[in-house]
Amino acid sequence: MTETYTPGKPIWCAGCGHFGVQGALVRALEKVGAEPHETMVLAGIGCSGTIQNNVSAYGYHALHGRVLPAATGVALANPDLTVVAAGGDGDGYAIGMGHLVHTFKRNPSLTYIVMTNETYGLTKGQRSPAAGPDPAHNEGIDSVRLGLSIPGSSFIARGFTRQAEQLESLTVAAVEHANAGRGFAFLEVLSPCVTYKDLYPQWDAAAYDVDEDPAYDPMDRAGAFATCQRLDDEDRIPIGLIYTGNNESMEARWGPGDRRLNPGGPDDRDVLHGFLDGMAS
Amino acid sequence: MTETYTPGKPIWCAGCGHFGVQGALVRALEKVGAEPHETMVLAGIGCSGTIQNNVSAYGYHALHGRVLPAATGVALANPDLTVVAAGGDGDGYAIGMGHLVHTFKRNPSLTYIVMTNETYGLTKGQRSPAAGPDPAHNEGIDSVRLGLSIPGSSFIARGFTRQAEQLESLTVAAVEHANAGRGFAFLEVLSPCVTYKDLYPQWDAAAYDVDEDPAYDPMDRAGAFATCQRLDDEDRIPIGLIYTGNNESMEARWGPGDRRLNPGGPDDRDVLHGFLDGMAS
Amino acid sequence: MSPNGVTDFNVMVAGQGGDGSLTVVTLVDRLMRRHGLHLYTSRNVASRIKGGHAAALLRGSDVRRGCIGDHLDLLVAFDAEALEIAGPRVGPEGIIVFDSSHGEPRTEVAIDPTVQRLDIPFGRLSVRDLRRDLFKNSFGFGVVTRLLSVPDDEAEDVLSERFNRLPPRAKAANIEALRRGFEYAEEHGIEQGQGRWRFGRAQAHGEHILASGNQGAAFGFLAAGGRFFTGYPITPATDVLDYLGPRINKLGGVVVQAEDEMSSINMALGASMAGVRAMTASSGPGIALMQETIGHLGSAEIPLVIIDAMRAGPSTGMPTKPEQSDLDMLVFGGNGDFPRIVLAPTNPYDAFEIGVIATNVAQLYQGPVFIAMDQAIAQDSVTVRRFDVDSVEVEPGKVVDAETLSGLEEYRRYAVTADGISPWATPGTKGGLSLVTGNERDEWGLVSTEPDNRVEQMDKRERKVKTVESLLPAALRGGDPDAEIGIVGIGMEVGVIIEAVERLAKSGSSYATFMPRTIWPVPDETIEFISSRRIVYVVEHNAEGQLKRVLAAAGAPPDRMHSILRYDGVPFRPADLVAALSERASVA
Amino acid sequence: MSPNGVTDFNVMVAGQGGDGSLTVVTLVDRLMRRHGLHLYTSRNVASRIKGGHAAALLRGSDVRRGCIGDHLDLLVAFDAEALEIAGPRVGPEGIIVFDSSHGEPRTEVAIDPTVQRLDIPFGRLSVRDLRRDLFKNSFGFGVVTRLLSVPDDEAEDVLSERFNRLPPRAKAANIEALRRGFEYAEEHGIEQGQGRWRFGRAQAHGEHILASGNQGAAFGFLAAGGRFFTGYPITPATDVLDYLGPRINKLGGVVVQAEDEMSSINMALGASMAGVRAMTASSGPGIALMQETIGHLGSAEIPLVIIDAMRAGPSTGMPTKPEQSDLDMLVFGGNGDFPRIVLAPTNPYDAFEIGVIATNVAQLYQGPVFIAMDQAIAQDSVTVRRFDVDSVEVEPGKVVDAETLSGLEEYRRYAVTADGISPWATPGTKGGLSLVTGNERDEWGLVSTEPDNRVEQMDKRERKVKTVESLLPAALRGGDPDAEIGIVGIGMEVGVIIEAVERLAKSGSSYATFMPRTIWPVPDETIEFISSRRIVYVVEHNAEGQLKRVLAAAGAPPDRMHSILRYDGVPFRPADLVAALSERASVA
Ligand SMILES: Cc1ncc(C[n+]2csc(CCOP(=O)(O)OP(=O)(O)O)c2C)c(N)n1
Ligand SMILES: Cc1ncc(C[n+]2csc(CCOP(=O)(O)OP(=O)(O)O)c2C)c(N)n1
Ligand code: SF4
Ligand code: SF4
Ligand SMILES: [Mg+2]
Ligand SMILES: [Mg+2]
Repeated sequence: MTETYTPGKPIWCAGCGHFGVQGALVRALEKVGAEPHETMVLAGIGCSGTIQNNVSAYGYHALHGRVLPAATGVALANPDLTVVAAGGDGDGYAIGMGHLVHTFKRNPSLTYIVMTNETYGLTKGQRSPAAGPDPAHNEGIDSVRLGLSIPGSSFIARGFTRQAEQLESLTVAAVEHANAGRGFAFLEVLSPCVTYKDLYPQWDAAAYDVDEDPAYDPMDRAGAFATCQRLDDEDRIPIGLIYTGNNESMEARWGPGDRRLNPGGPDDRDVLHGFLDGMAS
Repeated sequence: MTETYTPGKPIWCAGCGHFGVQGALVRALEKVGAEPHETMVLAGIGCSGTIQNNVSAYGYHALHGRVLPAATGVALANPDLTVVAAGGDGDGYAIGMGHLVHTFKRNPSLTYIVMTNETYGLTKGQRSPAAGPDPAHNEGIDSVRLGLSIPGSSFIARGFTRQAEQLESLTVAAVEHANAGRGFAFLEVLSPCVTYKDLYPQWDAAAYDVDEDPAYDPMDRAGAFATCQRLDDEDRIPIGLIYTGNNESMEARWGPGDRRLNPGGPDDRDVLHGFLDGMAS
Repeated sequence: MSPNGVTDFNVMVAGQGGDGSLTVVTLVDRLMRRHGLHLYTSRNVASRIKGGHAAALLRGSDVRRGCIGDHLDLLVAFDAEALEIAGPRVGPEGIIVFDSSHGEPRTEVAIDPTVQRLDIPFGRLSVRDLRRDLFKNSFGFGVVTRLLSVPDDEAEDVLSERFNRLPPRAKAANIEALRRGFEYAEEHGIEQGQGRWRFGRAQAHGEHILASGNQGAAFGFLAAGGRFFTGYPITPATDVLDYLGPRINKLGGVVVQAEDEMSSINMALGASMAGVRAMTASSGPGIALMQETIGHLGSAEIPLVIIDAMRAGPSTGMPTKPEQSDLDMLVFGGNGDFPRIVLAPTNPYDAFEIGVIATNVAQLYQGPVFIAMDQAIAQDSVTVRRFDVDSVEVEPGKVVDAETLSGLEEYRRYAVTADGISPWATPGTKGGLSLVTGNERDEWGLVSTEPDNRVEQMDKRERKVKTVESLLPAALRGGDPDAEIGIVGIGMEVGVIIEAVERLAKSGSSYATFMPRTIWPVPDETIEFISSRRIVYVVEHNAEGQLKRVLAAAGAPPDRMHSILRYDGVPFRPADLVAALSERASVA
Repeated sequence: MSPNGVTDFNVMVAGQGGDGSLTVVTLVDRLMRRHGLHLYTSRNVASRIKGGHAAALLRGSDVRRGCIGDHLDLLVAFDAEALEIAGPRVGPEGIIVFDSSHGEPRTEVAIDPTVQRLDIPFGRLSVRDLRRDLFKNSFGFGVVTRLLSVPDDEAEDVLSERFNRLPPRAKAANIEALRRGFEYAEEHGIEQGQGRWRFGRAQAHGEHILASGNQGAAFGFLAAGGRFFTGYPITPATDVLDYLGPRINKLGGVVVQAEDEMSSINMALGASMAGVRAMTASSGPGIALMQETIGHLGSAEIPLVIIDAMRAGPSTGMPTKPEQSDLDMLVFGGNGDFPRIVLAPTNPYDAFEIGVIATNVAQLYQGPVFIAMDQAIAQDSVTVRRFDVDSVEVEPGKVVDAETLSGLEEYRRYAVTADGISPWATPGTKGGLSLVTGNERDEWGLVSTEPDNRVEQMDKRERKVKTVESLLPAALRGGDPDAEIGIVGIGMEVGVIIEAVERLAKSGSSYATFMPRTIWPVPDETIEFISSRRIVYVVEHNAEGQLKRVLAAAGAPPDRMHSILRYDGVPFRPADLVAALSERASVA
């Protein structure tokens, strides 16, 4: 075997939620049978943005906030890959917010895992946009409701590192959604930063598992929104599969997703000559 | 009187919806008694982004997509001003999307009028993010539902240039919300581009006026979302006052909004010496 | 022009933007192509949809020209503003056809006394007789063809061809309008076949196409295997999106209109990293927004072609006006030191060739390659040889496949190699797992700040530009190679320099011309050219002399270089340059 | 050092990041300040929260120094990696205190034979006796104070002061740990007051503070009336946000943490346009994202101060390492030609002064002013004179109020004036309605592409930089002004150059030094300095010689300038520069 890089050891603080996210991802990739060389893990910048170093897959460390456009490019370029984008809530909800909304809209078939800890871990503890209200700040952004508000979205879930089994099955469901060509699988994970903002106690109390609620219907967008809103009013946070729907994926709209976009098809030159004929003087 | 610039004549195509937006704005500013010199109109880039040239007020032509951060800076710097940001749907929902979400979140007291025409008028007719689905594209972004999904939002309305009276009263309500220091007043206006995408007929048919619906409650966020969603499923578009609530505004959180942030208060130097004492060696 | 035939003819049609008046130009254009003339066409519009002065310029000439000529021979002015602005540009013995429907200019217009002016109320008559203002164009064309001594039936033929796809009713109305034009000409004493000018016999020029630089570069990208394009609309780069949008899917490729320029370039980056040749295009403001990612491409070693169709800056500037004022940003923008290549086509054919080179070189050296075109090169349409697509080679670069990998003992994405280029396995390839990052890294792709490793990686990246240097396009040269005075210019200056120096040579002044197509890294030949002259005039469209500055930064002797600058949004005409050079010669 | 007292002392404490070991340094720091030494402190950390080699460096000296010295006198190494990395840097007669709790280095470490090594298992003993690893720091401090011949009660005093705010229990435990340190020193034969080193008598140096460049610039901004700051966290610029965050509101100002750098700079722009002095700060990647807006500030004529705390690039690069590789971008980035000013402080006091100048000059000339600091200048803390806030003047610039306006016949926001600066009415001012835009515009602010107007507006904008040029900070000069060899360097190179040239002078080699504080526009004095030497060495922390390139672009003779470069993320020490210069002297 060719020697390539060996997945590294995480550099996170002991107890960091991100370990849990990584564990779930590694197990999920195995479960869905994604071959390492046919998998690409793209990460943002932040503590969370080192996950790609620890997973056996092609890895890419994007610019801060740009992981989704890059992942979209990869997914469109090679639809055979299992494409997993991952990053922090600063990366995804601050500088990356515009891309998040547009990725929901475009619905490319890839998985996006956001490790939310309400803080910027790597830059030492500033507030992230997900951070809740305090005397000097308005309420935080709720990416789940945001995702529900985009008519093109197709898969929205939230896990919690404390609930490892559920997290793993949500990760599996997300990757399967994307790999089935059904579009953008968005998974937010509550992943506490034990160094700057240990939310384990708070989230332990607040988490509400919609998967356990037989009355909850993840195919009902407006119902999902109402539930999220009600829970929020009660200071609770819904976790589980929030929504799944059937919007057409971006690659599907671009035609058969079964080939790599490489040049050299036998007719390429003829097609090019055709273009020139149209410009003839 | 000092001669300053004279508001120019619009350069829009005859029949462009933007005329209607301007008319409503001019009348609304008059109605709320905003003095021209105490008013600032900031615009994006696009056909829509020339409105500031035609209104008697301080005018600013922002960079493409950056009108909201600039307007937030103005509003924080001088809370006495009536601050109106305006722009197109390309400007606001494509390149400006991240800022829109964060302005909803921060809730600064200013008005934002988006002239939605589902197209990029100035660059000659490309699709805007608000454009609805077609065989090659997924559904468009619905900024009203997006606004509802941000927990910090405080005022969301949609007008239609065909309904001039309602548009004017919505504009008045928006400016009053902002001027009362209640936060970010978001007003989307359906403002057709007659040259590249004349949606008058379609929108005439689709508009559904929630103001006329006695059962509709603009204080109920989840209810508003459900109504918008239901109407969308019926290919209808809600117009009117969609939502209004009572989140604290950004300036309010920054303390008394009654002074301009200028240096020279008598104690400034003492305060500075205090900082130095803290660094003393 | 010779009495026997038009050999160099400049015509402008001007009016308010968006009223369709510019279609007259496309008619004259067809006429000239029929007669085998080379064309150079340019538009001059305000950045707004309707209204605002708009003009279309057309030059037909028997030798290929790279710019519009000094004077107009014929001006068709559809309103008073057009007459005010363009009237003074009509040369001796020229003709102005003026649509007098809406009155005279408000100010005195300085028009050459030998110019003849025909006042015809096209607009009014069109509305009166044909019910639509729009028909004034075909009406005007009728007068113009008479002035050009074109037989009426040929004129009708050209018109029919052009309006082929119109409903019969509309087509008939246009022909009716054309005939009204003939009548009106007749009334003004211009008989069929007896106009002021006359075309020569059509000559065979080989296979030609009419293309702009934007189209040339886009086509070159496709020919060299480009299959993924992202863009965000912006003048004057939108053409690339427009050109590729309906075409790339026929080659199995993808075009995405992104939500902004950061998304645009990062999607392209993603596709490229996945092994598909990718490109994006924008203009100054958008390229400015891409700066962080451009450095990232340089750092992480990801190929990408980036078109910058340059408009007048700074900031939003003058979106429809040409300038060469992004050079500094292209060469020096972005944080940190990283390799990049900046190429500058001199005409649409060149844009095609450079599109090919850029796509291949990006792939070969694994980094960003810019194609810098001022708005004139990007948008002016010119008759050029049919692009030689058959001779294009698609360079694979150092991409390694699973088979090759299985024979290797180890694979390091950022292996330090003698040529600075590391073998590259794209995702999906068995045996090539790799880490790609914009942090400094070791050969495996793991983040590292170890000082020695850092230096090795930096040096490796700088080295690889040298490796591909020989593939970068050489400068064009002209004039007298032994002259002690040199002229340097790129893009839109090239056509002007060639023509000006041709004229100056006739009057006994000789200059050596040097027109770089590779801006950065500055090739040795550029430094040598400058170092071996007494004086070098660097002709540029910007205020600070950016090209001169780039050359000085690369070591060209600053005291030999003198700037000839223009930054008012207007191209040089050959006479401008002749004047500027003559003036300097008299001072020197 | 002299036997009577420490006059120049370098100490490093190193271990794993985040385990609190660096607090030892703050203790030694207090000790040295008590004894009147000037301090220079620097941190060397990995860009990660915990783990990774981290070191704190401290230099105490009786004359002010602008860098860390060549060799360490004392190394406190809390683990084997620290010993491996820093051991070789301990100079002759130095001492290493090694925490032997976790074993020996795995590789051979080359340590000077005259260095004494004390192995003490601080960590293990702290856990055993005091239940927490953390106490190893106070433990270590006990040993260190004995080595420095500090009386035990003084050491205890310093410790108490430092831990004043700890709960009594924790404080007592630290004191206990300190005493264990004394005991351990005793066991190793180091009696109280009998250490290797000894401080001299405290001298009065006037009022001093300990500050970094980031703090200096932030304070200067406040002092000059800055009241609006926006930032987005990024190493090494976050300090500015951290410094201003809790302070600006005491002056009625506002700090906003934005969602990204585009928002950050555009909010600041908005506040500035509304008449409030504003600033933003970032590092390379963030400044790259701001490029479009920076050109817009230049075009639309809006004042803004922008701090670039430069880290090693390209791209994400090495976030905690110093570099001077954004100079090209600051000087040449952004689309189009627009005026800008780039200043570069040489120490924290200078940063304060330049913070004041930048804030005033931005207001005066209505455009962007950069404060460029490499990470070392930005973050290293140095004892400097107390900032002279009382002498700061707040320049109003050409802001016009309603009263003035009422006396004017007309008000044009972009009036073409002799000095290039237009009167400016901020929104809210009666009589001053205006249009501000990044399009080219006429004097009234209305979009215009009219060629003559364009040239007037461009020239006006270029002109106004000249108007404020005399207010920009002059270079520092040193060495022998008549020497034919010159040395040029900015930022972190300055302290090193001064010390190196001082030493070289002692050995008979004389150099003239020139340390610019105004980078752009390049002042005449800079060109003159270079032009009047035979050779000029330009010392820089980047790979491509960016400063040299900027100077060449501005007309400095390229053949006289030679680069001395470093880009491995490590600062020069004076000895490095002495060696580099001596080597070149022997070749020259
Ligand atoms: C353009 C840019 N701006 C700022 C930064 C600095 N930066 C690095 S990580 C980070 C935030 C990380 O927060 P988050 O994404 O929540 O990840 P976490 O560390 O919490 O896992 C920031 C702002 C950067 N690298 N690039
Ligand atoms: C950074 C940047 N990218 C692109 C452009 C080009 N541009 C000008 S207007 C516009 C879109 C306008 O669309 P919209 O905001 O919907 O306004 P409309 O013309 O439809 O009123 C674009 C993309 C620009 N000016 N700046
Ligand atoms: S700082 Fe917080 S987010 Fe970062 S590794 Fe430590 S616990 Fe995790
Ligand atoms: S192009 Fe469309 S949006 Fe622009 S002015 Fe014309 S109608 Fe209005
Ligand atoms: Mg986070
Ligand atoms: Mg629009």
